[in-house]
Amino acid sequence: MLDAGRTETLLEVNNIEVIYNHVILVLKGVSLSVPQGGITALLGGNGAGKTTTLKAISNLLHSERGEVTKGSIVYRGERVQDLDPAALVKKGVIQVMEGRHCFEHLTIEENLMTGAFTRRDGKGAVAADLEMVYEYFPRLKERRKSQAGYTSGGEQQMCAIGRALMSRPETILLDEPSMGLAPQLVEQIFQIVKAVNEGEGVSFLLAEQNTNVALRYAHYGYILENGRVVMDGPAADLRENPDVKEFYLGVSDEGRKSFRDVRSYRRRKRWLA
Amino acid sequence: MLNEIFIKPFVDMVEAPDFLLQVLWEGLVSGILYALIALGFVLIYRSSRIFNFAQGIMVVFAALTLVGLHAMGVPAWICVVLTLGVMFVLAVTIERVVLRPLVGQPDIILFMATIGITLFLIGFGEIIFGGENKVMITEELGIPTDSVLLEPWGGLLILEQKDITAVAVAALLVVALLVFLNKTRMGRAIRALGDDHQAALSVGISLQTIWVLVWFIAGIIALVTGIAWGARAGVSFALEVIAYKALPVLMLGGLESITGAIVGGLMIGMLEKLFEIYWGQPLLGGNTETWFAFVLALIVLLFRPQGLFGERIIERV
Amino acid sequence: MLYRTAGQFKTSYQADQALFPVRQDAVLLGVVLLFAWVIFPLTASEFAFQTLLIPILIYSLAALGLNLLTGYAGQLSLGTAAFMGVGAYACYKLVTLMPWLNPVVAILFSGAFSAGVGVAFGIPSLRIKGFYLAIATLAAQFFLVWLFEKWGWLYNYNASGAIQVPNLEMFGVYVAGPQAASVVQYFVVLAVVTLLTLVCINLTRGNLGRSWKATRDMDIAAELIGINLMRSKLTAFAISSYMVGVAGALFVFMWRGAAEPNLFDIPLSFRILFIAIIGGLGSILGNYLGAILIVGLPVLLNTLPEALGLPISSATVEHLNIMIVGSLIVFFLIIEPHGLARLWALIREKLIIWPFPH
Amino acid sequence: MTDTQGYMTADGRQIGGVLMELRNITLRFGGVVAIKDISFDIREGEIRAIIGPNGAGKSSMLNIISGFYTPSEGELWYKGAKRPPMKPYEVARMGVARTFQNIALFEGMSVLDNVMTGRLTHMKAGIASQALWWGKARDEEIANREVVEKVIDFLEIQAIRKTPVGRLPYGLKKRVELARALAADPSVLLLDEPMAGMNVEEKEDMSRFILDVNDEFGTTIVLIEHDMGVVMDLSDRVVVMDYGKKIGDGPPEEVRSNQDVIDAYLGVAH
Amino acid sequence: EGLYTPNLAYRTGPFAATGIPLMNGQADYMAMLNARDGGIGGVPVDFEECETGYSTEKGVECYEKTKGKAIVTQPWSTGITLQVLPKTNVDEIPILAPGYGFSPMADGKVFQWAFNAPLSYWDGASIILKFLQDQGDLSGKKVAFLHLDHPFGKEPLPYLETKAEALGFELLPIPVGLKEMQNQSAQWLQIRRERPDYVIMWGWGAMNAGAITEAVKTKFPMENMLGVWWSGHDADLDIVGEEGKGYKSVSWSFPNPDAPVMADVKQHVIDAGKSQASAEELDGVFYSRGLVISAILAEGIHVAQEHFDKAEISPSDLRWGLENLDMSEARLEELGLTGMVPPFSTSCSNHAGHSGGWILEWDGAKFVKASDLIMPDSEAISELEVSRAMEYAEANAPWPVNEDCEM
Ligand SMILES: Nc1ncnc2c1ncn2[C@@H]1O[C@H](COP(=O)(O)OP(=O)(O)OP(=O)(O)O)[C@@H](O)[C@H]1O
Ligand SMILES: Nc1ncnc2c1ncn2[C@@H]1O[C@H](COP(=O)(O)OP(=O)(O)OP(=O)(O)O)[C@@H](O)[C@H]1O
Ligand SMILES: [Mg+2]
Ligand SMILES: [Mg+2]
Repeated sequence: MLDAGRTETLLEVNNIEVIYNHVILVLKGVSLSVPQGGITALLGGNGAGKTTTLKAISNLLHSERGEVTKGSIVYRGERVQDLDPAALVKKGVIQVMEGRHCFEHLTIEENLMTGAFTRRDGKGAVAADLEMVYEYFPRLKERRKSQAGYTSGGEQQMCAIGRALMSRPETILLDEPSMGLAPQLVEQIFQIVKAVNEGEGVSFLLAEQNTNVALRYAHYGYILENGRVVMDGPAADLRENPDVKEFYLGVSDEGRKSFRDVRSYRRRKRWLA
Repeated sequence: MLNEIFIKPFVDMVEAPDFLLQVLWEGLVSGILYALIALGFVLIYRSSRIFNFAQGIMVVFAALTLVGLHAMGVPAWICVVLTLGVMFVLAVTIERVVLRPLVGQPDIILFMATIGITLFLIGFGEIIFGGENKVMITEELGIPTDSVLLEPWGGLLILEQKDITAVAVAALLVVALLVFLNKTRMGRAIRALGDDHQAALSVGISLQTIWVLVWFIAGIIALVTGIAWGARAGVSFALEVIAYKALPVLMLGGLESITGAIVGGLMIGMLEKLFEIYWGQPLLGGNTETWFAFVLALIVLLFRPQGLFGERIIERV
Repeated sequence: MLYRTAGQFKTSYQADQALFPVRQDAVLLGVVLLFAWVIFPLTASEFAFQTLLIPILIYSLAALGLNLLTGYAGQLSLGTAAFMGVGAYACYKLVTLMPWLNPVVAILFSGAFSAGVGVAFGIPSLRIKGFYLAIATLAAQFFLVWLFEKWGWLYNYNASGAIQVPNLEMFGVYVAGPQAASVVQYFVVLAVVTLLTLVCINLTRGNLGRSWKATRDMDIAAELIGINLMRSKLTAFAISSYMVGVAGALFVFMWRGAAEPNLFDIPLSFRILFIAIIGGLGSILGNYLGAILIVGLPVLLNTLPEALGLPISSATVEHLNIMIVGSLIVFFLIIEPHGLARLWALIREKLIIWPFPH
Repeated sequence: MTDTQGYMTADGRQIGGVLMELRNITLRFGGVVAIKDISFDIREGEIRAIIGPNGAGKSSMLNIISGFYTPSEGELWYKGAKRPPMKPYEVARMGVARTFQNIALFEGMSVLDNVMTGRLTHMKAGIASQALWWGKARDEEIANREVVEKVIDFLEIQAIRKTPVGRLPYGLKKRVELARALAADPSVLLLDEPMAGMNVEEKEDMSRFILDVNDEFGTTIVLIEHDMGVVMDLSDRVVVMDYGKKIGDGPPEEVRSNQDVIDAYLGVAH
Repeated sequence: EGLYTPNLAYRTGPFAATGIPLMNGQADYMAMLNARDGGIGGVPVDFEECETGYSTEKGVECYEKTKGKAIVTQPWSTGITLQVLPKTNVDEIPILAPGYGFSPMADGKVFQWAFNAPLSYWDGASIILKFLQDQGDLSGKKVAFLHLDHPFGKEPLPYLETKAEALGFELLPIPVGLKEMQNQSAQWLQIRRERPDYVIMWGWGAMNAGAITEAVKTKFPMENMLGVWWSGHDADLDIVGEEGKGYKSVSWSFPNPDAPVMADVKQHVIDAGKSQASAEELDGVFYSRGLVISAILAEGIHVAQEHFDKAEISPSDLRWGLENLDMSEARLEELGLTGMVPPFSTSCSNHAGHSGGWILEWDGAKFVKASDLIMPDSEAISELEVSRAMEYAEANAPWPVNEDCEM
């Protein structure tokens, strides 16, 4: 197991502030760092700002009328927040967006091939990687000729991850990979994340709602609330933290509560109103 | 009345087959020219979902630049190269000044922006080139200008060599574009961009490069179109209105489809000419070409809402 | 802290649904109305009436009509001018066939014809969407203009093929035709436009408006939650075309005095689309702001070189004008794609939180 | 299966007779068979879950119920009568409301307006009345607004009433969508993955709303969900689909121990 | 101050090609007067242009903008003329529309404020028909009338229709839409099918070039094609050059490089660098027509100044002046316009003058005169004029007419 202290830091986000549309302040000073070769989880409730953080890193905020107004984002010691997204991909940082975003009218295989757009290492290498992706996701191989728009949610998620892998990234920013996937598939996708992480040495920054799975696979975690990091620590520690247990894992001292019982009680957060 | 509508036109067609052929040929030639403009539209639409209204004025602009340079004494072929240079600069400028700040906006906003570009280019062009009619430098470019006279069934069929050239060039262009879009890395990126440009950005496709490229190709197409049209009717700003003709062609063929642009162009070119000659002029007072294409496209769309060759609209919840 | 909304609480839903829940807005509107109804009529010159006030109002109404369809119901239309034409020709036929008809009634009634035609060309919208739908309205655009040209009955077989507004009286005052005074025409236009604007505001904030907006934002979902898309789209076409048709009748009868078919050709459609988009799709106020900009700008640009004493030939001025209008369209789209109305809303939002950032 | 007798749930709620019955439904898209000969029923007042791996055809099944897809074969019985082919809006008017897997809110409208659209089926004022904002239209507007405000209170989204939904985070959007569906006062509520992308706390909130609706208004609920915890705890009966086929149907405990279901879906026993 | 005679010019838009030389000619003549004589009667002429782009809408705007100070309005398009016509009646400003506008405007009793000297479109149509009759009997012949589908293009139709009946030829109107100006293949296919003996063209702007190239392409005999004076633009024919040989156009103006006025213009305007005109334009038909148009206006001003014995005249003074033009050979000689325009005179009832015109022919490089002066068939025309003018006045009642005019 890796931990943040001993390895080189790949990506560092220092105290960034993000404003949408000139008026909506969403991130109020978020700092985090992603170590090389690790899986770092970014946890938090709805609207906490996970997606915004990832987009700020990959410079995709611009087309949503958002901007980073304070702080800095540093990748391998270099300030990257003014680069365009393509340049960042060339540097090895690629994002898998929330909600999959496959190219509907392209076939699965064409979708995967677009992932290799920035690569210059020849057809052979790309073809080899395509095979590798198919190995990780045999289901995609079956559906390679189908238009992505007509495949199911799970297949689209695989396609999106596969597409990112095709760029031979160093770091993948993965936004809610488990959303809408069947339990078996969630497990499977995280297994693949782990395999890619260990096999190809790719680092992950992973935004997740599904804290349970995320903390099982991640090495380190940050918890974001209302645009601020409220807690961070090694995943194992977080898993044991009573607050995290209560609010994010849904287990309290008495064990897991049935969802049927929610009518009679209500959790109240202790930190931040 | 029924006779006039359903029988007489066909009798006329059969009685003067050479004339019918001439009508079809004229239709074919204008169809090709519509299709050329439509091609420019398709390319840009595919890569950005921008409905580029400025394609028409780009045609005028390219043709005027070519003729204007030649009037300054530059040899014809160098003019072509220089004009391409100008179109490239235009593409870069449009990308920088207009498209980049508008990334991610709704389609209709981008559409409006292209109308803004159109207005700008009209004003700019008139200041630079003046409003006079100009003659296309057809001969100087080595395009044959004679006409071929054929005599089918003892009648007369006039084919102009420059029209034949236009048809050939258009065919070539289409093949090249089809290969480019479907078989190359750039082509795939162009199509991806059209589907979801956030996602395209996220995988490292550079909007800027692709947009410049695409607008430049559209500029090349505009130049070819400008030469072909200009050779027929002279070069002036009045040419701009043919852009409207490209709209039904596009929609009939399907906004994303190169094949659609060609098939749509030919269909519209020939059918509107047939309709005008055999029905419009005798029965409706003529000038039906102003609307026929639109109505035809509308009828086709009622049966195929994405046009003949357009991509199926994916609707899921 | 001009724009303080704090302290203005609503105690009933009715109050919450009032037209202007924020007091400052109501005051502002009052000032605008005062200018429109009292100050302008007293002070404006003939030139101001003819090149600014009257056209701005008429264009606003046309844009408002288009906005109902495109901005609220999400159906792109490039055929506005043709529907204006239907209104104008209908009004012409009405007043020439029935000279006793009150001109304002004739104008309001002529919108009904345009509504009918609008519905007919709106039917394809049930199947065709997005840019493809533009083809239906373009077909209307080109077909109708052709029809205005070819169908002699429409223009009473005038040799020129143009329609000429006769002198029309109402309560002993000429309201249309060459004898009518500009100020009278201004009041007629203002009254009609005010009335119809009020109707549009009501429609868009009510049930129908919500079903339009739902159709616009996501038509499949709209249908799945119980909106009859056919009804929603066709009413949008009908009401939008009605407004546009009335605007067309006003355009010819209260302003231009005559019209040839060409007038209703596509450049006019685009012009109105500009107004609606620059003003802000899905906004009522925007149409006015857009019209002021698009109508006022060329007038300003035309008088500017003269005022500055620049010796530029009128043709160059015209070319520069087109260039500037084109650039400004792009410029405004870039600074605020949702139009002037949104820009105003943003300013308001900033004023509300001013002087505290965020 | 067509009995009118209900049954009693473990926690003591009385479930009524069959409200809706799907008989031998098959759905094809070109060559793809999305649903293959599936039959099941939905009883009045029950919470019926549909689970299955991705691409199994769950959403398609909801789409059939709400009239968006017409089944290639098979029949749908509703309140004891065979339902003829219908437009989705007609189905909605019969009291079927739903939420969507990929949020389908009207992004350009405020939360309040979005929820108000849910009441559209209950508003009858004519165009003239609306245009003048007088008489029926105004009364209706106020009456329905009251209903909507209740729903808003119920779902605890008062604070965002006037916010445009485009700006809301995912979880809140889901809640607004539920509000819109509830505003219609439906007799059947179809929920397509209402808790996707939520953390435990938010899922609990959502669960509470679902249970409350079911309990207080007796609304029948059809629920698609991937979180087994939620499905097992909330639902009365579960249909399991895999590749368009039904592989299980019954109370949660029974389904959970079904080997087919474990193989196809759960992976490990939960 | 000076005499404010604004011109609603169109140097832009689809018709700019034909507009530019005309506007240049007009402006240069006035500039010449200002430079040579210090204006007219000692008062400088303020010949401001207001750009319309041939758009009726812009034209009306220009009219409104200029009418406050203007003593005349020159609308420069039939569409604009039709729209400002009723307004001028109320504003009491004369419209000067030389050789265009609404043909019945020639009836000065009804259209007190409108002038279309030296002749109307109906005169033009009549001259063409007379020329054709000289070539042989028209009865049983087929005459295609290729025209712009626009008020301008339709203007001669009533006259042609009456004459077709009277002379026994078949009239075949072929409209060209504004959008088809550049692509007239359908129209020319129709001409090929119908095989008319003659084609009369009422074209404008880009339509001319389009028609002439199509005619050459379809091998229509050029000598059987005749155009109105606006279809006789040198630049349009340059496109086909030699192949256009034989094409004819009626004209009421003719370039005469040797006329004294040309020398004056050269000296005072061109050489002084005050002109926008290019060198090759100066010898063209349109430039010289522009000069003639301004000369007519200047003469009207001059006559009014003499009559009212004041230099700063009002719009209604100018109206009197324009009603009492006497452009006799002698007067034209005096003005230095020898051979550039036929002699004509106006009166309160005759606002056109019905001057007559020449048929010009393209010789492959320029237009040359192909006929002597041909006079229009005034009888038939005035009959039609009176009836159409009455119709117009009725439709626009109350329409003030000139009760004082006895002629
Ligand atoms: N384009 C935008 N314009 C305005 N506000 C936005 C925009 N995108 C996001 N926001 C706001 O920013 C906040 C953070 O959103 P973000 O999408 O980053 O949250 P998240 O943590 O990813 O939530 P979720 O788990 O629901 O995806 C939310 O309150 C949201 O309303
Ligand atoms: N409109 C359509 N056209 C073609 N195929 C479709 C269409 N809708 C669904 N499908 C196909 O039907 C199958 C079932 O899709 P459906 O969306 O119902 O799955 P699901 O069970 O809801 O999966 P998920 O859990 O991923 O949402 C998929 O293979 C999908 O590709
Ligand atoms: Mg997110
Ligand atoms: Mg689903």
